[in-house]
Amino acid sequence: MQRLQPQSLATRSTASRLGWLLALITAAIAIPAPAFAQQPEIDTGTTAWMITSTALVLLMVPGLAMFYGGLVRTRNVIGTMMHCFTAMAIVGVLWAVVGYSMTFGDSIGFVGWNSDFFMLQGIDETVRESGIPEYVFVMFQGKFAIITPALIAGAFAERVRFRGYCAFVLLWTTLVYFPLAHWIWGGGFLTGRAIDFAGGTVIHISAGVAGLVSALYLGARRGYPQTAMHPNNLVMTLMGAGLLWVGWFGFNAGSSEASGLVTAQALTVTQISAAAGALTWIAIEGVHLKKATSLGLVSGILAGLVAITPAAGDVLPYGAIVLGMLGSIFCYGAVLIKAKLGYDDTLDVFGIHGVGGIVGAIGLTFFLRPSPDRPSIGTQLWHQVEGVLVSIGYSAVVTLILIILIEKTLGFRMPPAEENAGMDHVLHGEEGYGLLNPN
Amino acid sequence: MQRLQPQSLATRSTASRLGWLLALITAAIAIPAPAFAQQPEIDTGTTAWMITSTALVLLMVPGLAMFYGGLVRTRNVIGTMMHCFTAMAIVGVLWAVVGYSMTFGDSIGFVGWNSDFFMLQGIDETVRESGIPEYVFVMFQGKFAIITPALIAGAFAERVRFRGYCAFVLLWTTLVYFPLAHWIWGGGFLTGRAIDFAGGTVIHISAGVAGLVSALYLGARRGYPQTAMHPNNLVMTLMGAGLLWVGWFGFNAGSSEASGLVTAQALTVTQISAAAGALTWIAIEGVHLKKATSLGLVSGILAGLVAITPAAGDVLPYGAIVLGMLGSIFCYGAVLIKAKLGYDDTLDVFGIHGVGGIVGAIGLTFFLRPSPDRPSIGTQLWHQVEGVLVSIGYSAVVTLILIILIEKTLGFRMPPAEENAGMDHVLHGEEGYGLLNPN
Amino acid sequence: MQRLQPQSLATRSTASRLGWLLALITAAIAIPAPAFAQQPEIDTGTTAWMITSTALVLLMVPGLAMFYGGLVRTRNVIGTMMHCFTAMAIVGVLWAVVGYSMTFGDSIGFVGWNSDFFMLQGIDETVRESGIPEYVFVMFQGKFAIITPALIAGAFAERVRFRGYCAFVLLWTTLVYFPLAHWIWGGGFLTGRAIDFAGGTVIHISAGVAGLVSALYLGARRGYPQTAMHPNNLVMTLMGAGLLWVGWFGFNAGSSEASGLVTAQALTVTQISAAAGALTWIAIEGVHLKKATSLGLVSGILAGLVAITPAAGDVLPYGAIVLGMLGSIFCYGAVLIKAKLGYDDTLDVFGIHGVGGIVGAIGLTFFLRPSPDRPSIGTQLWHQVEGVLVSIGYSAVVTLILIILIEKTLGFRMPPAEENAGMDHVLHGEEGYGLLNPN
Amino acid sequence: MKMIVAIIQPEKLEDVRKALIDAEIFRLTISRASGHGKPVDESLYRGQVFKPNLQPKMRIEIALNDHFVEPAIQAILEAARKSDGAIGDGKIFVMPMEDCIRIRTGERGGEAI
Amino acid sequence: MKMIVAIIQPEKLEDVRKALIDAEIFRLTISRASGHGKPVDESLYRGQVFKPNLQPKMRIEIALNDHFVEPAIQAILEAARKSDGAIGDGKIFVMPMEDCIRIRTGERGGEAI
Amino acid sequence: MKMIVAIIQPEKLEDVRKALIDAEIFRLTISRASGHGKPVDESLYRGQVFKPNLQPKMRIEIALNDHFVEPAIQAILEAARKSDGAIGDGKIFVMPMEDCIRIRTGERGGEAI
Ligand SMILES: Nc1ncnc2c1ncn2[C@@H]1O[C@H](COP(=O)(O)OP(=O)(O)O)[C@@H](O)[C@H]1O
Ligand SMILES: Nc1ncnc2c1ncn2[C@@H]1O[C@H](COP(=O)(O)OP(=O)(O)O)[C@@H](O)[C@H]1O
Ligand SMILES: Nc1ncnc2c1ncn2[C@@H]1O[C@H](COP(=O)(O)OP(=O)(O)O)[C@@H](O)[C@H]1O
Repeated sequence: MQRLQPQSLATRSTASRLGWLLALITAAIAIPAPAFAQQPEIDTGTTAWMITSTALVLLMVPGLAMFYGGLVRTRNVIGTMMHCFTAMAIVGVLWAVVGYSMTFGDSIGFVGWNSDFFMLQGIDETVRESGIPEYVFVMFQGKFAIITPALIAGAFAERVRFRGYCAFVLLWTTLVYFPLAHWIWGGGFLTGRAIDFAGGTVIHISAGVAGLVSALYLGARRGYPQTAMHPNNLVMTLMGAGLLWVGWFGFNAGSSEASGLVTAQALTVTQISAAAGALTWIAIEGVHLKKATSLGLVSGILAGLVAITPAAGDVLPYGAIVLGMLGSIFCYGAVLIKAKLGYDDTLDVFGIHGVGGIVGAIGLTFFLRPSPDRPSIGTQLWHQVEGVLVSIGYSAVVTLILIILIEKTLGFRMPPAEENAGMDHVLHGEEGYGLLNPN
Repeated sequence: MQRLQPQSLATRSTASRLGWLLALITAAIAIPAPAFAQQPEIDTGTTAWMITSTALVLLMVPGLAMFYGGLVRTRNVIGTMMHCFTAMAIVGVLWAVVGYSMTFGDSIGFVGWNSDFFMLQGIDETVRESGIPEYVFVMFQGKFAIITPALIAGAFAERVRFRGYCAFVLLWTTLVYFPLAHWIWGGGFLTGRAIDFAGGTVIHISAGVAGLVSALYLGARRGYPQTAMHPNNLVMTLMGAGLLWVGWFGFNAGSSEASGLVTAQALTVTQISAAAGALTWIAIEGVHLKKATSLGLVSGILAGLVAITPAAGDVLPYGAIVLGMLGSIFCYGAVLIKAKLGYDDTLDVFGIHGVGGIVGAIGLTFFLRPSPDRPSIGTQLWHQVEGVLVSIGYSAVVTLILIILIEKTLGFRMPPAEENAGMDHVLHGEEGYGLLNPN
Repeated sequence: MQRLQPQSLATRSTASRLGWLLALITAAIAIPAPAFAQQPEIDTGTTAWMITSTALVLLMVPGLAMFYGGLVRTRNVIGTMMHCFTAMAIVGVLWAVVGYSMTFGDSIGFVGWNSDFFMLQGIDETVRESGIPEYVFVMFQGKFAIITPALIAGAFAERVRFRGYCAFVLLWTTLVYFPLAHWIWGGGFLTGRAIDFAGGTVIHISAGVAGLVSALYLGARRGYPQTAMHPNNLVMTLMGAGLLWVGWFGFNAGSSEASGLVTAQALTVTQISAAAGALTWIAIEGVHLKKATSLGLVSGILAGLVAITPAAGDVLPYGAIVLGMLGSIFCYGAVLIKAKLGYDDTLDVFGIHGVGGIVGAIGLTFFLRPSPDRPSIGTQLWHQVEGVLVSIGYSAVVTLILIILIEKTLGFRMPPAEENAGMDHVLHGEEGYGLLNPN
Repeated sequence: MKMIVAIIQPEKLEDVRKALIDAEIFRLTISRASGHGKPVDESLYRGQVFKPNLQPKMRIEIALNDHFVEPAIQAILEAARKSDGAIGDGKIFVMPMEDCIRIRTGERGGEAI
Repeated sequence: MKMIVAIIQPEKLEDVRKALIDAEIFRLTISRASGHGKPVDESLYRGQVFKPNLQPKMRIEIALNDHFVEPAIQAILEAARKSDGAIGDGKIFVMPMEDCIRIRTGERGGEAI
Repeated sequence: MKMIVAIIQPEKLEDVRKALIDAEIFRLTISRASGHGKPVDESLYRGQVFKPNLQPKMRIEIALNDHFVEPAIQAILEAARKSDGAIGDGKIFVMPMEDCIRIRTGERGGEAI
């Protein structure tokens, strides 16, 4: 119930205010108000913020496309951006058809199911406890389901077939994301144990691990690491990072499912942790390399944002500073180690999202806002570790099976000649920057 | 009154809640509450969402500039983006001075007029039924007036003079958009007949048809279709498409003029239709061309978004899937036919907005949310067709007159040598990408 | 108290409605309601809009990075964008640690201080009068502190060291921005005298003057003005301008700290002034140069936005048109004069923000919404001039001291060879557009 | 065999290409370049007129057998010149070439052009 | 001394570079160019297939002492050819060169290559 | 007539241009290129230092009458060399040229340079 706590907390004021008024009035003048008993009233303010959050999280998809797209080689820029946009198309439909039902339906063991949620046909006028139409919650959550596979795509950027990728998105979302989200948020066996405010475990760790596994299985890009592979457009990567930061406000503050105190708390620590992460990364670089890079700065932003994600509703500002710093320190280390180990997680999905997510999910235990009904620090730590391990284990195993399956049937990895020619030309018949040639 | 229905529907809960409370209280303790009779209370939540919507629709202007700008040749990128930004400047002022009055003023036949609305001087503290300050409604609607002529610009991209374009925007908005919007939304003779939730008829069909007419009259770009004219920056087109999708949430969900159920319904079907449109387009391409393109994916997004626009408040999710699919199928066909017919609607304004708008406006009849006070399906279909035909006929005729007028006086089409040299150099004395030359 | 007026004004309706209801009920049935006395209730609608505003103002940071980044030479694009992003990192942390306390703490003379605000440790559950959690106000105001030093960076673009810049941001924000904001908004000696709705004085004038002083002290770029220094990416500048316009809605309308009438008024005049500024600038260019440029159009947008910023809550639409026009006229003149005088305020920080801010701060006196408790026009004019002079004087003196200090210790200006090689290569070891080279 | 390098105005590229095709010269290589010559072109930046030091040009490279050289030059001359000949119209350079190899087949010499 | 200019498919750039290094040719200059030849490549735009007039190519420039010319040509030939030789594979041009100067040291001639 | 091609460090472009103007050489054509030579430059990517295979260079092309060749070479040599001569400083190539045509007027030969 972790996921649901903040909402009830935050909407208490509104709900209780109205409820109290009603109680009073009803008591005083004894007129029955049957309509009010059936369904919560809509809170226009909460609804406004949650729709806005939904739009902000959607903004992360082009943001991520720009962030990732700028980092690959010129010949793969379209293909890489397509990965993000395609996730939006496939999961956009999938979520409405079965995803919401599998994630937030009544638990039927492995996943959830609720026939009212199939095709969203039974919730046309449903209002949630928090005062928002259920549709809004569906759309907000749907954006998370979209962004998660899009994140993974960074790990095997520049070397996979489009067909294979489409199949991967479809299967991975259905078989990894929906169950995991169900277990932790939707009423499954981890709900109410591990704190995962906005998806550190469900989204970042699971995506990071899936990225690592696929990068290992599919192998490095041709020529890696001998040939230096320069970002084609760091400028676009910076723009994308900017949009990601903005969108993350929706991601984290929207996860309160409210427009109140918890929302504000999540907003605040998100901002602070991102800034602290950015500062830390360029400080490390300043010492280590004698130069601060822009890619470092934005990597630090991401590390900070990822680390605070599971914690956003539950830590205080000083905790956000520490988590942001730790996020950057560990992610910096992870990226260096990758270079040592020599595997090719192209855009450091594991190094940033996996590691940052783990740092956040476990680290948050030590910075929790004091609260009477918290379990002991030891218990909480165990719950956190449990959540992390389940996410790592489940994501790793199923991802591996899926990748092997797709590689053996449809084909996932591009053949060498095609990889050399680039995804844009071979897979999409397009060119990212026509401006490079007279036209 | 179609336009006004959703709002009253959506704000019913809030309005009725307060009304009911007041009624009770008043009845019980018999204190008069005269202040409440004068002007509706502000609903901060609805206001929050409507302002946000306004910002989101504004975001569509740079989004469109990027989308269009990326698709033309390098020499015209600035000129094409200028078309969008100039519409923002001209109509931004025009709307405040006379536009709102002509559209939403009391019907004086052809258009509306209300001297209080002239220069917005009499609505400084007015609050609408829906609980939002009238200013917010003015601004939200103003963004629609801005985006419509900007859409048209895609049809004659790469070949018109700036002076002529400025005159066109001014005249077209005044003589086509304001009357049409008045007829369908503002109290004119079509209000309450055709369903046009967020502007399928008023915006997309009228712009699409205007685009078609001007492309036909002004003629093809030099060298079209023999010379292939490559997009200069597909990467930017993808970014723009991302912003358009995000902005469209404001466009459609904001058209509910509420922050409640209808808003959520509009949001949901918008998201689903866009995803379905995208999927459909790349599926067709996969079959037809054996490759899925990124331009196809984003064209599908747009087709889905356009098709759902008139329907957003009135269809169910499964209808959104079907409309998104139909949008893509018909638009794909329209674009192919254009190539056959050989006219040069440069960025397929008619092919996407015109055709998508017609598919949506007519198609929605078959997917309407059941409701007791709907007319029969036949009647509704007739109303829809009527709206579409009026929009097509009126826009076509007046656009043609305007284009001819401008071409004969100020000059609209660029002379051949200038067209070859490109708009950026000739009209604006600028260059889009200084980075191409050592600087 | 100027800053606080709009909020109380705008939330009056909500507050009074509830208060009135409560009073009635309490009177009627005589049940004490002690909980309501302690802390204002959260208004979910206002909170929703203020969080959204915060996100919109944050969007201005990448927007500014794009705007500025596109205008410099290719070799400095990363370094210039880094200036904006680094401000976000440094001030993001600084504000949470001491900034909010120094700005909005109880006045202790020169600045404010409140130990509860240090590290934001004592406001975890505080709700402000306006019905928003204090955290939200903190974050909203923090974005202003971030954007101000980022604006200045345009004046010395293309020629400063990163170390020096980091020190400058840290010191300038602490020693110029926090005190100034405290004096005008936070309870200091100018609070309640000069009208500065959203930061014309505090932000734009102080940044513009700081830019001028540093440009003069640091000297022109090598080769200026003989060598023409072309924008590397006007296309990106246009995108950035689009995001700035959208973000400015948060900047101005959010400064109402409400979601009501004042918010709507600020939104409306912001939109109108931006459009009027844009139109005016291209009209002047059309007459003066016979061509309208895209850089002119977006400069006009900015001039209009800057000019309306101090006035946004207090002028009527016709005033917005006039202020937008004046903004563009004066800024156009200022930019021309700069060229005559020959100093190198690279991106016209003084010409646009300084001059536009002064035009707005003084000009607004003549377009104020009539109101009974306004001082006479003469008195108000004096207050405005006073505010402007304090801002100019204080910013100029302290900036000069800081620049000299940094130049003599860490070094601020890049040495000639490094300047030639470009910031991207020398300071950051990166390249903005890898796509220019085969990769 | 000769190698012709022509520097032309970008806006004349299409005309030149057509003219060359009419002269039965089908193969060429184009790249963007920047010219530094007599500055006459104008560029605008916030209310000021600049004469940029470097102006965008197209660089065309054509390898030709000897008897195609004059037709090529004529074709370019006619197509690339502004109505009345303007500064910035460009230059044609003719250089000797010793060999030419077609990668596809390995053919060499005049055959391979 | 000769100047070799090779126009190749962009996707072959890495292979060609490796082949040249194997032939002990370490220094070269590369730039983007656009080729106009027999159009065979395809490009897609909203449901339509285009044969673009201009196709992206890489232009490699190598200054060589005479006895390196043949090895260089062979290296390029082998590395740049698609499995079975396809239109668009490119060309190699060989031009005479009279002098070469290394800026760093001022050395001239064969030494400086 | 000669054709000089100089490959220089991008950051030296302005100095070289000035030096050439001082030597009364006003016309030249510039393009971006990428050099492959001894890798010494460094580039950073997420905490790692790379020696990029290809480094950005500027390619300057100057057609000259014979007696301008030496002054041009000297001018470039001096302006393009880093204080003490560093790897990557670049090269100058001198090639024979047979003809030059000014498009504007149709003039040919030394006149047209
Ligand atoms: N001698 C030269 N060497 C290299 N490039 C040249 C030379 N002369 C002209 N060009 C190129 O041709 C372009 C156009 O030259 P143009 O101004 O027409 O020459 P002119 O002034 O001799 O008529 C120049 O911008 C430059 O790029
Ligand atoms: N004669 C030529 N002059 C200049 N460039 C040439 C010439 N022939 C070929 N090229 C360049 O080489 C590229 C590939 O040529 P290709 O199509 O392989 O030639 P072919 O058809 O003779 O086999 C062309 O796109 C063009 O850029
Ligand atoms: N023989 C050559 N052929 C083509 N380009 C060359 C040659 N030698 C050098 N260059 C170009 O000049 C650039 C700088 O060369 P540089 O490293 O200074 O040469 P060196 O190591 O001989 O001093 C290289 O990156 C390359 O672009």
